[in-house]
Amino acid sequence: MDKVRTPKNIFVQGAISPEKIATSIANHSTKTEIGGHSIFLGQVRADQKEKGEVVAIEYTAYEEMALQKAFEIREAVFAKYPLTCMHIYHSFGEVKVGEICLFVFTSSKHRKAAIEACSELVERIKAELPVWGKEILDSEEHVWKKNS
Amino acid sequence: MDKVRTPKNIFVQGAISPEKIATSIANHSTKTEIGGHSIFLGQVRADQKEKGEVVAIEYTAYEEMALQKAFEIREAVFAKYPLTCMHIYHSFGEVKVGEICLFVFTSSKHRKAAIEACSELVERIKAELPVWGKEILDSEEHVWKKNS
Amino acid sequence: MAEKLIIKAFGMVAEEIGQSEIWLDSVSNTQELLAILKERYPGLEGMKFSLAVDKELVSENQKIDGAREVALLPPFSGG
Amino acid sequence: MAEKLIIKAFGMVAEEIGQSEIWLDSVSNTQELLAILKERYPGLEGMKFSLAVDKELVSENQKIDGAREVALLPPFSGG
Repeated sequence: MDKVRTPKNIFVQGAISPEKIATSIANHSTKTEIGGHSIFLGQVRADQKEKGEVVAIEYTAYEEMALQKAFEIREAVFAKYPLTCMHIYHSFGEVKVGEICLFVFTSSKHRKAAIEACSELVERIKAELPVWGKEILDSEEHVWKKNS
Repeated sequence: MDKVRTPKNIFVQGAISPEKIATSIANHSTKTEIGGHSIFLGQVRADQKEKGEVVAIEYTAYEEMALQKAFEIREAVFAKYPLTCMHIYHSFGEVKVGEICLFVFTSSKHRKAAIEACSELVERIKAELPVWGKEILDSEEHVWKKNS
Repeated sequence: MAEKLIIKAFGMVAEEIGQSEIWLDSVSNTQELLAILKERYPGLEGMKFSLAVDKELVSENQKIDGAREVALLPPFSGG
Repeated sequence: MAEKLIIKAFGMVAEEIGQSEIWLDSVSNTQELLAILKERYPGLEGMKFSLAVDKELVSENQKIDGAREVALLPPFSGG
């Protein structure tokens, strides 16, 4: 089952639909060694800023570097946890308030590895991927998103 | 926003479909204070047992006690973490290998609370709910599932 | 006339005793109940299960006066 | 003839300098590059950003000999 993995595209134009998530889950029903899936979804929040309320986030990225970095993170997390599967999708372009902008999905035989790996991936994606969110306000002003 | 919560049904007949999960996610798009969702899914594994391979799990429960206990767990986790939403669904009856038997879904403003609460809920559900899984083997024998 | 007590059995305990409900004449405490059950169903000896009196788990011997049901709960294996 | 170096700007840095790509004549190291950029775009002074030379983040002053691109990266805010 050893295969050489290469960088995959993680970027999705616009919001990530619940249907895409359902399809991704359904695709794992043939992997009968899986006992647990852990999923994290980032959703765009209607935060109140000084100059207005957030209505959307527009994502840009240094795409080549982001894909290379996502690949390194992926390899490191696969090496650390006994996972069956791992999927990462991040929005590119505009995502409206209430829509999904990040989808991280890990699967393993036992729940612990899936849960811990998913949580670690989310932290690393936020800290290490060269991606930027521009928060568009209802006043048509904007502010640059800051990660905490 | 304080409301009195009462025990809800958590049991779903048979497998939990990916479409149900998608609908549940989509239902949160109007809750624009949410920034992160954490989801755990339990999937029935084709484990190899002494007398054959698992083909399905048949779940039974002490239903009234399970719903009361689920309610207590729910209240305790809501009190401990700043969550916007929490949903728990557990299968009842037969779930085939590769299908989903547990769906735990937490949402909060910031990711940390959603992730920690989801993980805690899964542990408590497995340890404290009076639910039993009978693993049906391809030899038509069965073994009683043991949680680790 | 003393009220009858319903004993609910689940999972491998129900399988062992061949039924999921047993009606008993009033029993004074859980220790006495266990003795009655193990005499009637010797297969329960050595089987691991907990008791819940009116849906509350009990750890030590407990009075059953006035209780309506006692459940025999093998180790949980949900999820 | 020395090869040209491409400077790629992102997020609030691109916004500040008004473009996402700048071509420069060969520059010997990142310190020199920063000095050139800050002179040309004074708004960069006091702005927080990192540099990546050929997609590798650099923390200290580093030679740029032979590099093809340097990226100006404000704090990441994906997710």
